[in-house]
Amino acid sequence: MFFENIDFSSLELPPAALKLRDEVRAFLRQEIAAGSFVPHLGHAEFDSAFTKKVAARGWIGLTWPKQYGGQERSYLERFVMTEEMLAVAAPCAAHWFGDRQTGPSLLRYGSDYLKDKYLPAITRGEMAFALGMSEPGSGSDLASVRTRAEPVDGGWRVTGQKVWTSWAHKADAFFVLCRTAPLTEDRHAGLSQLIVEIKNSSGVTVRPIRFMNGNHHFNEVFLDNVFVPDDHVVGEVGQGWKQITSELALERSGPERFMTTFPLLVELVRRLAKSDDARAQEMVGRLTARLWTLRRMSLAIALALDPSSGKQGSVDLATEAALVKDMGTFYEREIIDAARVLVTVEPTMDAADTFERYLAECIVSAPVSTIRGGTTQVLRTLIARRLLGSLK
Amino acid sequence: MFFENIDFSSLELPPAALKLRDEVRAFLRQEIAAGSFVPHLGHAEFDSAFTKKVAARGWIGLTWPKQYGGQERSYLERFVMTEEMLAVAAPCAAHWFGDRQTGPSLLRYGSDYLKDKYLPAITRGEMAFALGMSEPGSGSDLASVRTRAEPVDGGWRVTGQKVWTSWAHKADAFFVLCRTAPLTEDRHAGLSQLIVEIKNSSGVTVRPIRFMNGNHHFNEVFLDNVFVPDDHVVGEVGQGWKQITSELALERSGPERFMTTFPLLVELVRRLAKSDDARAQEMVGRLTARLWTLRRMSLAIALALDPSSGKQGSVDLATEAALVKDMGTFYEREIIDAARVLVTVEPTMDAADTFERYLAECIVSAPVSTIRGGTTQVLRTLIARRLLGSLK
Amino acid sequence: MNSATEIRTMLCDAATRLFADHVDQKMLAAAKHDGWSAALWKELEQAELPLVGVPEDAGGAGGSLSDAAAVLRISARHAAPVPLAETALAGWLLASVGLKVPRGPLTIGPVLDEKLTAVKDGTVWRVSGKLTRVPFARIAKQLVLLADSAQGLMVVNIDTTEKHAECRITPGRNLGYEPRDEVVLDNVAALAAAPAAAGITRASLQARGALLRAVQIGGALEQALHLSCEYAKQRVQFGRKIAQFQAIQQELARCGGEVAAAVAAALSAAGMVERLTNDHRADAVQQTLMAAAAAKIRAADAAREAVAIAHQVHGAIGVTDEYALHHVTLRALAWREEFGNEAYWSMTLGRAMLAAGADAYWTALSAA
Amino acid sequence: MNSATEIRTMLCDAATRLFADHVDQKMLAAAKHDGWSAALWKELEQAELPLVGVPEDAGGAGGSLSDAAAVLRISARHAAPVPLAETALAGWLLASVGLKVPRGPLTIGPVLDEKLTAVKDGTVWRVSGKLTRVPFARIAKQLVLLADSAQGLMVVNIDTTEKHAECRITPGRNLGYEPRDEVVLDNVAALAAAPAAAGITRASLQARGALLRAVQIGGALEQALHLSCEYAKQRVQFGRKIAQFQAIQQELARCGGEVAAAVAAALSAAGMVERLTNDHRADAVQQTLMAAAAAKIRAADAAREAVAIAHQVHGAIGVTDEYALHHVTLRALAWREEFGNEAYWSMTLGRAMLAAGADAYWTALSAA
Repeated sequence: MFFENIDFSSLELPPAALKLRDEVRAFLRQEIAAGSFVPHLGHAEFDSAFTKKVAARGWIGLTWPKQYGGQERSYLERFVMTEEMLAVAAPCAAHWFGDRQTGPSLLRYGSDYLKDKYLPAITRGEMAFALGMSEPGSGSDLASVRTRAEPVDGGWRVTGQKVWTSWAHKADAFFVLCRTAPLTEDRHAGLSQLIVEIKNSSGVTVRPIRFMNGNHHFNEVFLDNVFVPDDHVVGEVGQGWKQITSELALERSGPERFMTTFPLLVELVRRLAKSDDARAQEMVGRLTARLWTLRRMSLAIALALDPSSGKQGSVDLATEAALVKDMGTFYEREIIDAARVLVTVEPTMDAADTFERYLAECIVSAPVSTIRGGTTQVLRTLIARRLLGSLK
Repeated sequence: MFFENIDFSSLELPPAALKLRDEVRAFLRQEIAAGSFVPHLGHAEFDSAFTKKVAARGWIGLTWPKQYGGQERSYLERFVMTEEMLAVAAPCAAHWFGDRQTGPSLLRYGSDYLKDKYLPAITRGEMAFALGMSEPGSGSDLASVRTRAEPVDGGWRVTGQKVWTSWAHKADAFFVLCRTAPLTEDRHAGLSQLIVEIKNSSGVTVRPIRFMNGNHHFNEVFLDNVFVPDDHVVGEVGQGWKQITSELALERSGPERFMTTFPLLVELVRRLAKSDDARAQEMVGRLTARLWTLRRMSLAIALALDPSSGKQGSVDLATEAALVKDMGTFYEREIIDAARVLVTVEPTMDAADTFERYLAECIVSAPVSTIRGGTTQVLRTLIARRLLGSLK
Repeated sequence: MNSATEIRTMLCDAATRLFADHVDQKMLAAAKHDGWSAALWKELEQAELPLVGVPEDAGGAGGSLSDAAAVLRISARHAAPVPLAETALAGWLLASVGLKVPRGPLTIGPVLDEKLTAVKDGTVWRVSGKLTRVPFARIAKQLVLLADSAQGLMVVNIDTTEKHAECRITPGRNLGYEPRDEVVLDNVAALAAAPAAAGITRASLQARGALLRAVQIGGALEQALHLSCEYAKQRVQFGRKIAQFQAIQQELARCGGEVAAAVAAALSAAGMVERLTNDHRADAVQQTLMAAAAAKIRAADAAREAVAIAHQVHGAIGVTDEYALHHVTLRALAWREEFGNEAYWSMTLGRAMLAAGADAYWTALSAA
Repeated sequence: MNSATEIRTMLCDAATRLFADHVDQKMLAAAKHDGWSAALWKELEQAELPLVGVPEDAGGAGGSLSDAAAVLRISARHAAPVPLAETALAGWLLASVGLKVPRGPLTIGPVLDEKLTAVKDGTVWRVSGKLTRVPFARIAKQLVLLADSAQGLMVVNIDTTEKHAECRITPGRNLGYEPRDEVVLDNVAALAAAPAAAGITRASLQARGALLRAVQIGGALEQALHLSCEYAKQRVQFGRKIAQFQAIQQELARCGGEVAAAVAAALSAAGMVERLTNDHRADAVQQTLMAAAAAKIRAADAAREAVAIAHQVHGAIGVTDEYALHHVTLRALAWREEFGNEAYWSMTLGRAMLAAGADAYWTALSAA
């Protein structure tokens, strides 16, 4: 019914991935010991210096072709890299979108020009990308975007407004989903993806949307008649919908879907270590079992997506990815609930104690997790479609 | 938003109810000590001897007018009676439907003839009623019933099939919801309620529908050209829909909606009493708090429904009743989950230990609770309508 | 309708009008930095709302604990940035020992498992100790405290308007931006002191605090539900109002149930605690514990579910600092933890019920 | 595709055909009284399915634990009334000490925290003790047991076909109508006995039993989900197929997630346990514990949710003894409790993870 043709019993990380894990772990241990970053939960931090160090080790674009600065390593290695970074809440925002979304999109749909221009810059940690998908009122319904690109000589003039654009105030460029043709019956037609260089284009204004705790990571981005040359269209004009939906599906199942509150679990274990509270034992056991399971499912998808698995393209795991994301979101909350209930504290954002601070950060940012990457409702509708087939 | 005009702060049981509680408790203690019944959870047992004893004390039709054998006591006294019976899983099926549904319906809609004929018989514990609502394929959609009543000289000829009729094989009569006029655009028009005397009518066949554990309480009832005299129509011909929906609403919020697994909780407390398991303390505290709250809500509805409250008719608590039912159903399951997790046993239906037997009975009958009295989906749609108003 | 009900209704109408007229987004934004709104407090005092529930002979406005709860529920709907609950608790403590309840914002302590000592020094009592997470300490005119002394537990009050060096307040806050301060007292002279009355203990302060936080959670969640329904009715996605999606309806219905339960538990508990307030028999103590615990447990559980649903329905807009939702949701989440969270109260209540035993279980539950 | 995968695929196809051809409602109804289906067992033996996973040199059909799990999953989808899991466990115990695995249904013990003793009496070993809840004891041809002796833990097998007076079996059953019998042994002569091999302990029997029950739960839930989807697609209410209601879709999606997780956990764990089966280092032991515990915990949690949803979607029809659903749901619910329920395994796993400490937590979780 789900995971057809996936052999869970033989799911193992190859030696190369285990070796990489040791390297990444050693690197992170060293960075933490040196105090190069203070982990914060809830929203990945933007830290160009950290990104440069990661890039220097060849760890951005890990699966990409060598000609673009990649390492041609497996998806399982990328999986390991991702989970190691998440396990310590490393500040990856400056390369996250480039590594996870921009890069793969360009490799799949981008022209040689775009690949040459951007991929090496991303792998060197020199260019940070952001995503311009949501608009005021669009929410889960991305097909309703109203940002317009009008054809002009040599390119397009783009006008509109994007919202919830994480780190647009620090990013160098962003992918803009927009209408390149008027709205017709087929709402999904006439959408395209363009690359707008935020810092180098005139007509781009970035304004903060403050999070409810005052933090600034979201932005509104206003595009006022911004010129985008033809060669900055990603893939074919009018094929934007197809491009983003395939990206969305693939990006739903990674460890980032169930590990953003993981460091809180580790601190919880630290707090509870000496407790003989039966509740603590049961809860830690349960949380471990659920995480273990989510991780196996996520790993299975990563493995099947890997070109070397021989399964890429032969299995469609978009629904399974949605399952992992849906369950992962709830799992992240279970950690928060367990922590609250097992350790009686009044958590605060400025607590000196790491556990208490993590707990506060997780509580305050929890509402975001059901928004990011598709709401519960949308994910479940997708899953139900697989189960029930067409109902007409 | 909910419970407008209800003053929870002054919710108290009057002295008469407290006195009645003592009497009922003493009676039940005595019956249990004498071994007159063995409590079973999951489906109330049919025990005519027990019903006669209850009737002898004047405890059936407690709120009804004295002229029909009632006691003209308050709804809060009825509330207390109900919860005391549920607290020990007393075998009330032989008077339950007569007391809770047939009687109130007749008092509201029945002719003097029907009231005289049936109400005193019910209060004496001499006649047991069943409910003929569901039909094959009707489920939550009661308006879809297809049992037909054709007008004939002096009455109606009824043909059709009812299902899930609890205890029809022991009951004397049942309310039959049927079509007295052909189906039109308005699906709710043309429905009527008739009383069919199961044992005295020709053309009635009762066949068991065995529950998955082999027990027999559900039945199919086939009606083949059964003659029902005109004076056995309840209320007006064609008004059946209005009658049953008002009944449904009122019958949703009683203690039977959240107390059917309560005796398991008591046995759980007995098992855990000497445990210093922190899980046990937390779970019992939580279950107590939730039950305490449900009971206050249920009590508030009972009080508002009481004629003496001066609120009857002035407040519509149908949505609140649905809320209590919806939350009550989940609460009943929480007890089962807690019992399973806190006491490691393999429960069996024939266990000598009461806790283990109750647990098995509750697990096996749990699926029925979301079916009885409106499914979760239907209840929530009703609640949402109150919250969101008309969306047109 | 009886006259107490009529008075309650008038009180609620007045409170609703006052909060609606004076609390707005600008005030709430400013209170994030200032810790409260002095202007709003002035309005409340003019309407005598902070003294509702405090006996008239103690300088209060009279009325019951349930009247105070009714006002508090409304204030929480508006996320009113004022120490109403704290002033009510302080007034209760002061009145219980026959001390006058002054005007102005008050607060209480300790709220955690901390101890103060009071020592008699001639005619004055001097108080020492360290308290953390004291609500609105830096704003309160008086701290009303429970302190241990050679004569047993004392109710003492301390003036914080004249800044003695011996009373150091370090500001902190909860997740809802309300002041939760550290207070270090080093032999501070009390304005007054009196041996705690029967039934006044650290535990009863905590229980009453938990009860009032439950009331506040109820009010905050009502507002979260209201905002969610309004949003769902106007927000369009995939060509339809999101209120028309059955999935959204089912979630809102679940949210409605949680909110109704929180409110029912908190208000019921307020009534019961009040009725039993001077009854110190074991049964009454158990009923009081059950009521306060049930209210806090149920409200805290409801906060988890209802806040999650409210934010889910709202999507991204709900988490921005410009939109109203977070004022009530963050407060509700913070209030869960204060005066004991649901785990604390569940364990306390569970221990008591287990100790009483299976045969007493139903008797206790059905006693009122 | 590698050849192991191809063999697994063929095996699954054969098993699916066999169960589909032979298991029907009539067989399941009869098995409620008979405890099993001897006819089905005969078919399975002909296809050599009960010996999958048992090494060929022990008389088995070869193949891995994962192959056995694959067959078991399919048998559970059909609620096949045969002791396949028990025979696999017995075969594993016998093979581990080099004893031949006979044809015929087998079972194992103890499954609870009970102890047997084995005493050498000349050349024979005699076994005594009382066991409860032994699966299919009254049907099994041999009981394969772990018993304590002066030489340590022994694997012993007992012939139950010739009814010795010293071996009394009292029938019982679980919620799914499967035999769970009491066995009282009073100096019963064992057919054979051998000191338990390294890694064979009561704990490892329980872990492997839990793992196989998790696999069975996974299969049973797959069928419950399948029946629910089929039912939702044909059942009409309020003028529409209930599958068209978004509320039903959302519940079925949630059910799907639970089922997928149960299956993923169980099959992953089977592979991992097999890979580590002869590795007795502390790390490997921890990984094995984690795998078996995770499988049982996740499957049991899934059973609770998925069974509730399946029955809710079905409504009244689902709880009748004529409809197929209850054969899988009652079994899934009963299997949750066997070889340790989710609370037992959570506490066991939790204790181990807490003892290892925070700094080892991620290392352990990410080891494989």
